[in-house]
Amino acid sequence: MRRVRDMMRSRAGELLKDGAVTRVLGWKSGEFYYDPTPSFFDTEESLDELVYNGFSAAMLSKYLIEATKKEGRVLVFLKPCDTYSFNHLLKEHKVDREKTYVIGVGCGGMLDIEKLRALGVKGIESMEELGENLVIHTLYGDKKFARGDVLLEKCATCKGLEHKASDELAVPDELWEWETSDRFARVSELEGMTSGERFAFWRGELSRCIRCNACRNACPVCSCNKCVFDNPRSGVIAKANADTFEENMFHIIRAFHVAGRCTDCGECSRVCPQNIPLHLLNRKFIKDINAFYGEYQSGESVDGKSPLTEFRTGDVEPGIVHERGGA
Amino acid sequence: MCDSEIRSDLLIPRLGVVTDIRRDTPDVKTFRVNGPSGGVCFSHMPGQCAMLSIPGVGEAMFSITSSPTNKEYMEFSIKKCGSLTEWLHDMEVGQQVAIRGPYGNAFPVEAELKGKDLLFIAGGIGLAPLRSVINYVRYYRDNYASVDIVYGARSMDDLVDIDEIRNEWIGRGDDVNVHLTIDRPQEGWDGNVAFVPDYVKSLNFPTTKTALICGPPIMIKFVLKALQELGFDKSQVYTTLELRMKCGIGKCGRCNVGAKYVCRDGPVFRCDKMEEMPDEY
Amino acid sequence: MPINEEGAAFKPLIVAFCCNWCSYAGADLAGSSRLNYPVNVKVIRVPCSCRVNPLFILRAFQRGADGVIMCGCHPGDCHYTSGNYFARRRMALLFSMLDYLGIERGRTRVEWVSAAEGAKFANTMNQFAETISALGECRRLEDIRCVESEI
Amino acid sequence: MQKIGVFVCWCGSNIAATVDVEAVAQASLSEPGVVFSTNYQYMCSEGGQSAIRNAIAEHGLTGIVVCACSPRMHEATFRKTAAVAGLNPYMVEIANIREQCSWIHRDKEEGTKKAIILARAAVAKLNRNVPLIAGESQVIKRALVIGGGIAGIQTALDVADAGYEVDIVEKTPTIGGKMAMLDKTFPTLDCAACILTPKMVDASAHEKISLFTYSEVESVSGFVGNFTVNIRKKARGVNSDLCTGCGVCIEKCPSKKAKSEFNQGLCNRSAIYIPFAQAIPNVPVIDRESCIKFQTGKCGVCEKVCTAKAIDYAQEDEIITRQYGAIVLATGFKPISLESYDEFQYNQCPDVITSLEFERICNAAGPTKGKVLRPSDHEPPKTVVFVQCVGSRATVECGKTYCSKICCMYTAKHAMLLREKYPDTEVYVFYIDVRTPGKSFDEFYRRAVEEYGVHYIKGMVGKVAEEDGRLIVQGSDLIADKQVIIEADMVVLAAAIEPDPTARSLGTMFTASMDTNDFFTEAHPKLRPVESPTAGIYLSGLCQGPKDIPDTVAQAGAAASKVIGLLSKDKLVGNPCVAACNEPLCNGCSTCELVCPYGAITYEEHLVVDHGVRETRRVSCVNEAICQGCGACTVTCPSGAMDLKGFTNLQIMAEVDAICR
Amino acid sequence: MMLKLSIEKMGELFQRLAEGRKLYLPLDRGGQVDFGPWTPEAKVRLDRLKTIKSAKDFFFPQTENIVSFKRQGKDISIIENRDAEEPFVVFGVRGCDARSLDVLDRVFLCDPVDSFYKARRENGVVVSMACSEPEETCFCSIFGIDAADPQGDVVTYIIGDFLYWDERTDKGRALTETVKSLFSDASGDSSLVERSRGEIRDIVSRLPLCSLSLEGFDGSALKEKFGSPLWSELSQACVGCGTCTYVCPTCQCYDIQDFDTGHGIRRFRCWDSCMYSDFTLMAHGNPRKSQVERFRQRFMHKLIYFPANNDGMYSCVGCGRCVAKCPISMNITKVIKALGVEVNV
Repeated sequence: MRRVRDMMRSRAGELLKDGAVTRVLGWKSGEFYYDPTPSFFDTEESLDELVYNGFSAAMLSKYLIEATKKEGRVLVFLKPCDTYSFNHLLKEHKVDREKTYVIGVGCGGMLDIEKLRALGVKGIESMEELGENLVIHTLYGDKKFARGDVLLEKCATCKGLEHKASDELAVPDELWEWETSDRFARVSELEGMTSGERFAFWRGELSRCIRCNACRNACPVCSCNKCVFDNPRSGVIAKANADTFEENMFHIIRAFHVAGRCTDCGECSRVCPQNIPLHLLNRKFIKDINAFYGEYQSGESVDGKSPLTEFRTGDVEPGIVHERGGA
Repeated sequence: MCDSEIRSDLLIPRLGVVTDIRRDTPDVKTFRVNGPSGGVCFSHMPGQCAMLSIPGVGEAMFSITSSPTNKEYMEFSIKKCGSLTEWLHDMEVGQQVAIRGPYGNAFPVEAELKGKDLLFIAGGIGLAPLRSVINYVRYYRDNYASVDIVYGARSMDDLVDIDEIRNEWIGRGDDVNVHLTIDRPQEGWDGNVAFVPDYVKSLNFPTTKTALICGPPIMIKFVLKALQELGFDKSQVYTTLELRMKCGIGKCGRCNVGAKYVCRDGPVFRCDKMEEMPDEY
Repeated sequence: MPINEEGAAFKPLIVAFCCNWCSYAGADLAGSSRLNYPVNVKVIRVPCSCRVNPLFILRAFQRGADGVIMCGCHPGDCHYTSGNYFARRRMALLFSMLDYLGIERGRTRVEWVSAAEGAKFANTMNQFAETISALGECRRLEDIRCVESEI
Repeated sequence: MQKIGVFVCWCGSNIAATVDVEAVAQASLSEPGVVFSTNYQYMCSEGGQSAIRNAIAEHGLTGIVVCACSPRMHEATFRKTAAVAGLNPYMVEIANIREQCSWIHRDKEEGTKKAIILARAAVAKLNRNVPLIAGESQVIKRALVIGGGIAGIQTALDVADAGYEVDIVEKTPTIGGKMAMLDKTFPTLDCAACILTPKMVDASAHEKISLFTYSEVESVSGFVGNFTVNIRKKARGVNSDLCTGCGVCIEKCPSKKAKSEFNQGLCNRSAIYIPFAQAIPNVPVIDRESCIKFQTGKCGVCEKVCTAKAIDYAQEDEIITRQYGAIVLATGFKPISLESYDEFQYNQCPDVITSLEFERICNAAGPTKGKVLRPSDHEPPKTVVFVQCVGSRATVECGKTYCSKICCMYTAKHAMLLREKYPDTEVYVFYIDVRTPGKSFDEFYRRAVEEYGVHYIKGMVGKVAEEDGRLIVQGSDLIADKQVIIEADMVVLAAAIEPDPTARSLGTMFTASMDTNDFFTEAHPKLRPVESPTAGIYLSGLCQGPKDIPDTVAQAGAAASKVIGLLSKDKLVGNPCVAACNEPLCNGCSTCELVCPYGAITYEEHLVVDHGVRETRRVSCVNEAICQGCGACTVTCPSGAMDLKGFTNLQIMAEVDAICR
Repeated sequence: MMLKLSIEKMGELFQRLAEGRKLYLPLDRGGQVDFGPWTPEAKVRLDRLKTIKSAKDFFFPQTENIVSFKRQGKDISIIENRDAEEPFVVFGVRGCDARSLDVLDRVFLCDPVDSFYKARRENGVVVSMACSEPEETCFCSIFGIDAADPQGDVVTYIIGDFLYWDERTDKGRALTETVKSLFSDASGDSSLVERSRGEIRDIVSRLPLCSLSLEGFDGSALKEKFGSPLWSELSQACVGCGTCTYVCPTCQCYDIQDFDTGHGIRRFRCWDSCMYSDFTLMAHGNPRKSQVERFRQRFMHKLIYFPANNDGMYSCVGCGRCVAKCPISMNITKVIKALGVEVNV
């Protein structure tokens, strides 16, 4: 990752210097190792603060909506999964491709600070990423973890390390590669439960929702100027989950609104302060779409119709839901 | 009088009944509101506001247009601009409304303004809060020195309360001097034509006066400039602010300008005090 | 007037969204053929099945519906040529999601009913009402404020 | 806030027997906005309607709810009633308490309860109604017909005869289309040219018809009644105004190696040519690919010999912009390519030909002057095998799944003509089924078998092979259940037909939807067979599906009558219940555009002012003249910017709430 | 008087505390630890320092009914049906959260008093707990909060195998009376408790954020800080969600909304966030049009406006929840560093 960071800094510096780009969108170092913040850099000197490490998970694609409304060209660093969202935004005319310069950055899998905390890490003083290991120095002693054990959910079930859009790549050869698991495994597991068990599962998860809207605001697909849930004239405005129904409503409708558009970037689950596995809703839609209408992954390309904007005369009937097995 | 009615919290409104509605301009109506058994819903001071609501439609803050000296009813001049105000404009006499207040400070009619030469400057719907003060001042006329009123609107048809202005304020000797103006010439208008700030400047008021301004933000800004050019100090000028409000009691957190809450510390501010506030209104 | 008196046998409240051109006409035909179906089936007329927003369906459950059915023209017969094809995809995905969230899958249904299928409309409603009766009141997707409260 | 009147109809005893109408009227009074309610024996009668009108006037009603029969029955009636009383007709809602209440329930108490709820739902919806005004648009009194075959010609003539201007755009140098290539026509065996050419002449001579041959539609904008079309007139190299059609240039042209398209490549033509003798217009075209002047710069013979000085090498394509009220697609068909049918040796053996080639061979004006001769050696064939369903009703990838409809009949015609001209020629026809469902069709086919002795063999041909100058046809006879081998001199393949390839791009241009085979789809397969789902676009001839000449002409006439119906209107009054975009909410994402079946949605850069914030951005725009109000866009729109007037989200949710209360 | 109880008997204590009142304490729900109502089956997690949300919920819940209405024709009836008031105990409140109630008191108990909050405050007993293992995101000390000796009606410590219980207020004493029989006297262990406090304070002093200085953050710096060009840079990554405000123990902005139940209108209040784009939205404009202004508002409020109005009290208690939870890792400590005195950099 450090190699990637060095490549990023040097290319960004060159491009800023020769005026090819006016701003650079990357991650800025934070207080601790694990808290880089998305940031714009507009001078070569400021690039000293550009970081890229196992905690640069925050996706930058969505920032381009506002960034490309301004004058000048933005250099943006996109991890492989971020390029899907980038393509989606292009497809929906949210981002001006001409005003972007994309450097696809190699990814060694992003790490989950929440997982580390759940494993009892507290009082972090510093961290080191050493190959496939993560060493953490804390007030209460040092701890060592295998990267593979503390990956973000979205990385443990990574869609692949190929960049679906880029002007150039910054991918060194020696990046750590990891074994990924089936991203639909958990969905299948839930499908295998009884209706009552599923209900209990989702109640347990969704009842924790505090309606902070982090999932929505971080989502590259949820880029409405005004969300129906914020609009007093929509008839469904809901600022807080005043009833359990609204917990369900918000998440069902949000998932439905991004159905066929969701790039499965996993940001919704990553940013949820309550650790609600929201990606399991989106993945359910993706899984169903694949099963009903053929394989489709939003963001793989800029072209083509999304499954909910097209149809085939021989499509499955909604009754398929009733016909398939299970309770 | 329902002033005695006990409510467990200030957020809980009481009932009012709309007893009269008159159309002032194409988009402004004045509503007369009584308590359920007549009279006013609560007493207030000039410049204070009340929260009016139609349950299920919305709740919003409006300045009380009627003077505290009027014990028979309260009035609100309301411009149509959102879903609640649209609803209010559509309602008929006899409609009940939920009302709570009074909220905010008032123009310092009993303190600083006493004995002063007063200059009221209003634009459009901005007359609403000033009308309360003007009528209060007219009621206690002896407590104040000269009274000038400059009032302007886009057109003749946009002058709020024109009947009261013509019938009550004008033509009562030297009681109050009313200066009316509209933005553009119009058939049937033989009065002055000018934007309010320009008109104020042309009237060349002496700096002995204390000015009370209310109107659209852009008007306030230029009137203030005009007054300063005439030699007024900001400490001689009062104005009111309007921001999104929900609670009315300085707790819900949205109507602050810097450390001041418009609903609690305002809406009336002396312009020199506003200097100390950040420019976020 | 209370709809379900205390103690009375459970009569499920069913909201049926019907497209104007086929299914609503089918429902009319059921009426003019004097075909009986449960009184608590209430039809909402929409121009096309593609007008049915998932929000409406959730709204019905929020407000106390026990089952929601959407009826449209048979595939290929849509008055607007393709509306029901879009509706079909949307509903397949939505129903699957509701099932996934543990809402009893029998509570939602899509049926294609032509203007000539009055009998099919009535039969469908009878069957659907039976299914819902067996499931009982919808508890998993209700809003307590709307269902239980006085206000 | 509305002032609503509720009118409950007894419908004699139809409603009143099962519903306590008085109770419904009373109960509705407690609903928000309701200021008046009443009941009446027959609301739709003049008495009932006048009660409504009076109540509107007396109580200043802003909307009415009529609890009566289905809105499909009397919604229009009550809208008119409201309009007469000065109320906007869209401030009327119907609660269907007959078909959906009194007629299906027997218990009066239950029926009454349900009627009250249905009335409540209608009131709830009406509380959210706003007056709607239907948009009006002008109709440009001119039609465009794309395609100058028999379908296009017939439509144009019918429309022009009704007094409207018509333009025909034809991509080839002449009108006439495929029919001009035919020899005789079934089942009457009259000569195609004899019946077609007079129509071609009529079309060219008609004062209301303008021909744009050797021209193509470049682009289109607008909507029903108001289309603007750019037509590309390709450069002919000959000035049509000066040319006298004397034909000297053609005669003297030194380049005579180009394949004649009209004769299906069976003979050659010169570089400057007219497709056939009766071509209209009778103005030659220079084929620049084979013209020596254009290829090498040296020649110029035609220019020298033209006394009219009509040759113009410098001529360039010209774009003409015209406006139309209606557009008819008559783009026709072509036989499929037989490239991939190796089993029939079409590419390899010159004597394996298509039916259309056979037409030309039979034709007196064709390459063989009407003598049936083998292409390879110009000898008359002694044995001819016709193969049906080549590519039609196919289950294989390269074929078409549909029946091409015309092949059975023209093959019977070909067989019959052969036997008549050359009685000693043996004629075999391999078929899967013989389909003859047309007037005098089956009789025609039976004559071929019974009178002319054509050998019909039910079965498919598996292979054609050339051996010593003869064609060995291997096939199966399903009735005799055996393999048959026929030594033939000529094999004629009844190739499937498919839409002309230009249809695809036109379909995109006109947002005229197409099926998977690229045939244009009709607005309704049964009830609106000549209209495209896109308003103002009509379908004529084979571009909609396979059909023979009588069907084509009939459909052409039907399309014309629809066009005339449209052009006869001065103004189009739209349906006001159409989609509308709330611009501040619109994201410009394009998803609505993708689901609109009518192409009613476009995107524009607009200045959007939202709560004091001004921004110029991409927003969706609904063309109200095109939108039909299905609502597909409203659900696909995530932000709720797209809503459907008359059936808004809030209206439908209000109904849901009222029903579930 | 200091009491103690073997931690094995904590279950009994909770049982007793829950008698006749609600007992809220940190519970594990799906791996997340948050305050919740105690039941015998509940998985109590006193080891987790930071609950997702603070104890604010019990005094100022995320949604609460204010009043209801019925409308019929032109008539409106107002129905006061506030939620029933019942006594409760919040157990395991850390020093930062305990202090946050002082901040909330300043808002809700100043004139005019918010009766809903007041009732809950009167009905609730706060049993706080000293922190054992402070985390790197903690910075309570810069606000003068002693994690080792929190405020509360009762203060507890877990030292070794014992829970030490120290009543501090009348409310606390009354509560103690109801559970006293479970405890034994621990007045002799005061040096043990003091030693433990010392250990905690030592760790706190070594926390990375505890060196932050608040110098310069007061009402007099209002215009200077407001006008700082740094706000646009600091806010550029903010996604405008409400995570920081909703996990914050001191954020108290609320919205009032009406909900039509079909039988009437419920007016409820719910948490709102100044980070939301519609927070100050009016029909004709918005004084805080972009995220820069909204972001600035939040931190100006916490660090400048609030102290200006409240005798220098900051509207932040350094609990560090926002530091841990912000989706893009922007937080108040980065703001203090950027806008504060040199020493912070």
